[in-house]
Amino acid sequence: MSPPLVRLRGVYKRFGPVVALDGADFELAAGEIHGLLGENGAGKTTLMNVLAGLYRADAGDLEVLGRPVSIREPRDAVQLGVGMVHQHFELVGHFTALENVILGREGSAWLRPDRLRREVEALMERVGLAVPLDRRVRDLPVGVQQKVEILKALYRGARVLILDEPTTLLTPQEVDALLASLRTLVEAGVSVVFITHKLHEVLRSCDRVTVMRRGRRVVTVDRREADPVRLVEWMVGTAPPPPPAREATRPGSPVLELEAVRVVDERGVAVLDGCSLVVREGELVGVAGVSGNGQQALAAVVAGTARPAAGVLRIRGRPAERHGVLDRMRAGVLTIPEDRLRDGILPRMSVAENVVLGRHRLYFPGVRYDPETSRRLARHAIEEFRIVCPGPDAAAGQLSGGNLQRLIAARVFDAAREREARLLVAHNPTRGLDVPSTEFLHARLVEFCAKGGAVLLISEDLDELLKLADRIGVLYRGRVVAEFAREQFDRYAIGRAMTGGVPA
Amino acid sequence: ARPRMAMILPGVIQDADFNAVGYQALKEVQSTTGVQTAHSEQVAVADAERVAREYLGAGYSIVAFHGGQYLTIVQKLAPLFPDATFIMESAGQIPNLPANVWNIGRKFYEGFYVLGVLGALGTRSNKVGYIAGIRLPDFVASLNAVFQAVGKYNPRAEVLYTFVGDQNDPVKARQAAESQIAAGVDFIVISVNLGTVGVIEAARAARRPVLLTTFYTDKSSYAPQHFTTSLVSNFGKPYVEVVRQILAGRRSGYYEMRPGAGFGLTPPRNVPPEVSRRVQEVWRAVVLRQERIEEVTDRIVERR
Amino acid sequence: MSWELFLDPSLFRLAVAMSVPLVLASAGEILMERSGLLNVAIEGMVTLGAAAAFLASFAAGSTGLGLLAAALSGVVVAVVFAHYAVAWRQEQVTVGLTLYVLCLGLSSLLYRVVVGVRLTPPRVETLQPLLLPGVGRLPLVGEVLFSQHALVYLSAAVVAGVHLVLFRTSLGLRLRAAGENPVAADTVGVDVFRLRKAAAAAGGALVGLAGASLPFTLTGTFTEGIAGGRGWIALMLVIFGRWTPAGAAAGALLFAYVEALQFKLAMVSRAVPPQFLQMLPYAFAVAVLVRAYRGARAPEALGKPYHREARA
Amino acid sequence: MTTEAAARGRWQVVWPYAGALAIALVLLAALVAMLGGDASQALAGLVRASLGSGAGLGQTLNKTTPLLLGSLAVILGLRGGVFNIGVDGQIYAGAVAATGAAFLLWTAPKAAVLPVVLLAGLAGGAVWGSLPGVLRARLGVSEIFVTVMLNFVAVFLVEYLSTGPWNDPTAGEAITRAIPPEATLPYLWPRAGAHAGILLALAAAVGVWWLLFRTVFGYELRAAGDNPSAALLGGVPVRRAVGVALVASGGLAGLAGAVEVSGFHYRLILGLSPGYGMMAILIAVLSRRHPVLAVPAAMGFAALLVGTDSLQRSVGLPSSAVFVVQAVVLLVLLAAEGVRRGAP
Ligand SMILES: Nc1ncnc2c1ncn2[C@@H]1O[C@H](COP(=O)(O)OP(=O)(O)OP(=O)(O)O)[C@@H](O)[C@H]1O
Ligand SMILES: Nc1ncnc2c1ncn2[C@@H]1O[C@H](COP(=O)(O)OP(=O)(O)OP(=O)(O)O)[C@@H](O)[C@H]1O
Ligand SMILES: [Mg+2]
Ligand SMILES: [Mg+2]
Repeated sequence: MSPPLVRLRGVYKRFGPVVALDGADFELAAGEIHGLLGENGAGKTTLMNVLAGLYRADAGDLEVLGRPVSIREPRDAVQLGVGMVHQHFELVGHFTALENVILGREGSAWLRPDRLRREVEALMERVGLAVPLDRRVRDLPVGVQQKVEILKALYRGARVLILDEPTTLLTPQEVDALLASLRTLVEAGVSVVFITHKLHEVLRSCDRVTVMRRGRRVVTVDRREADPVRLVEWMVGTAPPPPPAREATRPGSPVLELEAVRVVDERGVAVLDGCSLVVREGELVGVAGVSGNGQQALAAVVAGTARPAAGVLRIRGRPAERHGVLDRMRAGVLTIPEDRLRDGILPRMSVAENVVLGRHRLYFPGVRYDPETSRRLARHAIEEFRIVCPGPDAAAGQLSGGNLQRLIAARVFDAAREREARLLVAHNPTRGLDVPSTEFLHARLVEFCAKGGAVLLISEDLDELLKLADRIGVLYRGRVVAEFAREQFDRYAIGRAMTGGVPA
Repeated sequence: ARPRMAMILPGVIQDADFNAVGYQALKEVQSTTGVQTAHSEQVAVADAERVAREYLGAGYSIVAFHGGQYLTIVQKLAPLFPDATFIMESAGQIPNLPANVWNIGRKFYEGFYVLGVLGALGTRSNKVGYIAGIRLPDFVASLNAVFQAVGKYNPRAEVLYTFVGDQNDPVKARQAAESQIAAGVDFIVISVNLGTVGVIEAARAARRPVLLTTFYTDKSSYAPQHFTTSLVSNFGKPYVEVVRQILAGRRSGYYEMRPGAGFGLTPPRNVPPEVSRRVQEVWRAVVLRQERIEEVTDRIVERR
Repeated sequence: MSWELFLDPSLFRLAVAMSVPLVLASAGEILMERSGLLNVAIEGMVTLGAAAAFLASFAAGSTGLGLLAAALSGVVVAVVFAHYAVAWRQEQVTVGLTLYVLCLGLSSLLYRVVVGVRLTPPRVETLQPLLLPGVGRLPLVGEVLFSQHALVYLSAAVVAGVHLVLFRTSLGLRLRAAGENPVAADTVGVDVFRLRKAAAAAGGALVGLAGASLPFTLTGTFTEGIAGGRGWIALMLVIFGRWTPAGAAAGALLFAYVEALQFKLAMVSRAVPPQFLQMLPYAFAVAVLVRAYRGARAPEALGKPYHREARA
Repeated sequence: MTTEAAARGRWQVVWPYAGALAIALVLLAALVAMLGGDASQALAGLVRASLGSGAGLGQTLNKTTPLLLGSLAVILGLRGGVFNIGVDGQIYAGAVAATGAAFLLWTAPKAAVLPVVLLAGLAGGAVWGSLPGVLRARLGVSEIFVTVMLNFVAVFLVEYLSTGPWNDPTAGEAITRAIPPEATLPYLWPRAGAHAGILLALAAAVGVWWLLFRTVFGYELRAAGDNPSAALLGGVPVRRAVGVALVASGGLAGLAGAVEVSGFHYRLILGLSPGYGMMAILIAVLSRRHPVLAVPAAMGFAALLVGTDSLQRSVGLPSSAVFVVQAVVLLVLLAAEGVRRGAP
């Protein structure tokens, strides 16, 4: 048997105390699409980053076509023909698509845009991917940005293309198109590593599958030997717990009402435009949509960090357009931000100081701030929410992603108990979380609704919405273009709405 | 024991300027009176009190401050150290000084009057420039004296002046000089210290000949074609006199430094001989107080 | 006061000459900032460049060596800065301020060590105006633009050169990518670390030359505080020019014009105390900056250390 | 964490400081030797001048006062996420306001004069900090640049006042008339010339510590400085907090100016702040932005300043050498920290 195209053996990598890879093995055969599965934190991305030269392994061997190689830098990987499309894309937003594709492989000291354009156009034709080369990347839809990323890798002559969760940001139609084009690439001689959480995608498109768990390979199997039940078992060890039963709710009075709300960002673009939405007591309303269709603005306008330029926004029946974050908090609005590192955490301050953020005025109504009170609350939160950390005085920035999210959850749900919070805005609350953490958070959301709270769940994970929501609104170009009640839930109908095809 | 004397100077002693002449004075005191001397240069006002205390603690009985900015320190320390004698400089006689303080008053304006006369007679464009740094009373008085001189000796001539805001910034001084030269000035009375080099460069780069005067030391070697004269300051004269008096037991007093008593004029160059002769006549008249010069320190009085 | 005062050709001539240190320093800073390095030490580097230029030419008697020494001093400081910022990922403003203080101290210390204690401050020959053949004698334009000293022409060439490198070469593309999104650059094999250090070195050389222009074109000597805030102004001009050398150069001319105007005004407006006129350029700079900030977009990774294994 | 690990952690913090100090001393000795002096004698003189004699210690305390207040001002800004490089200008603004108040208050009851003068200094500095504060809070304009520009403006303002309306004509320098005796700070240690300003500065250090770590405002300020967008979502009025940080920072620096006037110079004077603002930044970084640690750091810098000033006389070390030594100390510390962080 000929040696595999790429072989990774006994790769070991730790980040401070976290062992991300614990002797992981992986083989990629030439001309295959190889699915890489594993729950959050299993080490999929880390392993591929090692192959792509972005991370340096602490131990382990790399072989390409049977020959040992050393990849110390991304440059080495590029030279060996390894290209990686990262989960959150690594594009220069202010460069054009062309500039992004040719970056690092311009061919001459003086830029020769015309010649480079011809080369890239030829490549696009060959692999059947077309993007507008002169547009700024940040103005392109994510699906197109992804194509730019793939072109980038291919332009560098990648024989190995690693795609890290390429489908999370795409509509079902775009996913179909991507999977189809992967086949074309394989025929053109490229081998593909395909990281995903979605079993049906793996079963549909991959030749072989590797499942990882806790930094090691569990198994590599042929597609024919895999079925959903066994895959999940390999991934989590046991069968997944059943989803929480959502009782049919009797919605109460409206908590959040948006009528034709318009929000304009700093560039003058209307990111929300005529958005209308109602969330009632005891109701969990999901917002689906391809990211970049106004989700951030929606979260911001409800949380109070953005002001509507037009329209009506009522909270518990009272107009709240002019209100800031603090007023919203007083009215019982809670937020789980999309980007926890950017919007949720004070990294250099302690866990205790992070736990009280947002509630500090409640606990400390006067002038004095009492660190002992914060520590007490933090110890309580650490215990109840099983936050893994050295203690209340540890800097929050040292915590792992899941623990950060638990910290934020502790902050939010604890406050809910104490103040009878009315509305929770959660934006991608489980992104990057492992299964237990996700289940934990889902249970909390359900519990919150059961107590009469209203939840606005903005999520890019359609499965999550289908599982939890009473209603799903689809956000497209800054407005809710369609709403589905639970009994109308249909993956493809919702997906069509997400791409602008409003159902009849 | 022989008394020992220390001097505190605001800048470096090799500045060929205000601090250099202070240091020379100290050397002269040592060589003529035999008093042992020491000095501290580049002492910021914020450090001067400590430096003075160190000298006093080390047994120095005469402490001199080269400059008026140390006034507070003298007023503070003199009563605390009644056995020591302090010397300080100022623009004029300071009232109510403690009984162990000698005061040297510097009357620059009388000298600048003569520089103004040279400007009035030496300019061909009938535009005399005056470049100063900080708008100190000394320099205001000197500018007023230049106005008086030009008004009297060449009523058709005009005086253009600039305060650049810093005595030691040659870049700013050069910019000011360029502006003046562009406005037609061909004779500049310099009243900045290190800024002088900037004025020299402007004069060199000028398309028409530009004449310069300076003060404190003779700087004609810097730019032999441009310098005419310098109002040289010999602080040795007042300092030696004051130290002699202290040695004789007079612990306080006032010495006025003026043309003939500390200030001298180098023979004007680069001007017609009759101009040079005339200016030296005026100088002698000023020394003998035969020329009426008004001292105005608080405002600029322009007259034609 | 008449309009002629504001349009006096001598004013423009002086403004062009005085803009040289600003143009060179801001062009250098642009190179660094485009690569993602925010170097606030440039006021100190300009001072050190002035000292190095003066001392080298004083000791060796050659203006060329002086320019070389100034550029070299800028390179050394900038590379030290880059090492702290890139390899050790220290907060760039902190490192910049520390180096700023170091440069100020080092400048006077070197002066003292080399020149020693002497009675007259030594001077070096300044560059004399160089009439460009043909255009030099043109009325007005000739006087304002084409009969200046060599560094004026050099700084014009630097502006054009930096512009070309940044926007017309693959090196420039990579450099800008490093400043916008270092991960993106790194993953395609661009050596972000080396590129940032190289940008720092090249920019540092220009900042050093900016310092050299002070003794070589204006004063013929080195004095403490010779930079007089020009480094800080250059930092502002980078924003004003939206991180383009030509834009910053336009701002430099404007600032130098206001600076020169201040001295003109000082000769005619007797009523205003001179100190208030002296505040003018700085107040003007703040006012201009406030305007320039609207819609200005800094390189996205400016001032942020790049760490490959840091979680995004 | 085990106690053993805690102890190791503490040593890891301490050794770079010890190393930096050692390097500073070696550097100083080398400079002295280069200038032809006797290094050991010079270093002994340094210690004697700064700490080993009454007058030296007194003056070290006097120097500590503006450095400590200035570094507290920087720390307050840094904790709120802003770089206040305008401490020098704010010191001058505070000195102007204090001097003005002292001149205007000649009819006031004597006991009220000093407090009002000090408060005026605080207010003057705060006003000077408010322009960058407002520009930063409202328009997002970089405070680094605005504060530096205002340093220049402040110096010209002082020059105007000290040579113009408030000038003392007899001195012939850029100094104002003396303030009345009741506006002056009492001596703490008359023989050594140490004034009571150091007590104010120490109180300010404790006050800043209390403000930062024991008040809700301080909590919000630190949150805003640590991560503005998270703080904003947590209900912290970030822009206001950051603006207020600059104003308060200016106020502390202004107090330093007032103390220099009423405790040391008894007048407004050009050159009142020989670069205290820059040293304050270095001290703030050295003390890891902690107001209590700023006390020993400021004191150490003051001793170094006073001590090296004596070297100027004994071996001709120029005053600028102090800057070099201080900056090198900091660079060594930053390098030690950087090396520990390891490779990219
Ligand atoms: N740069 C980093 N710094 C610190 N820890 C990291 C870093 N990258 C990954 N980790 C940790 O390493 C472990 C493996 O993470 P990795 O991202 O490889 O998981 P994954 O399988 O890709 O998960 P997901 O499905 O969420 O993308 C996790 O515990 C993660 O927190
Ligand atoms: N010297 C001290 N005296 C009293 N309390 C202190 C002292 N030092 C630290 N603390 C306490 O420790 C807590 C954290 O302070 P610390 O100085 O460690 O700040 P930090 O947030 O860790 O700063 P950094 O950003 O440098 O990590 C504060 O709540 C404070 O009350
Ligand atoms: Mg991953
Ligand atoms: Mg902490």
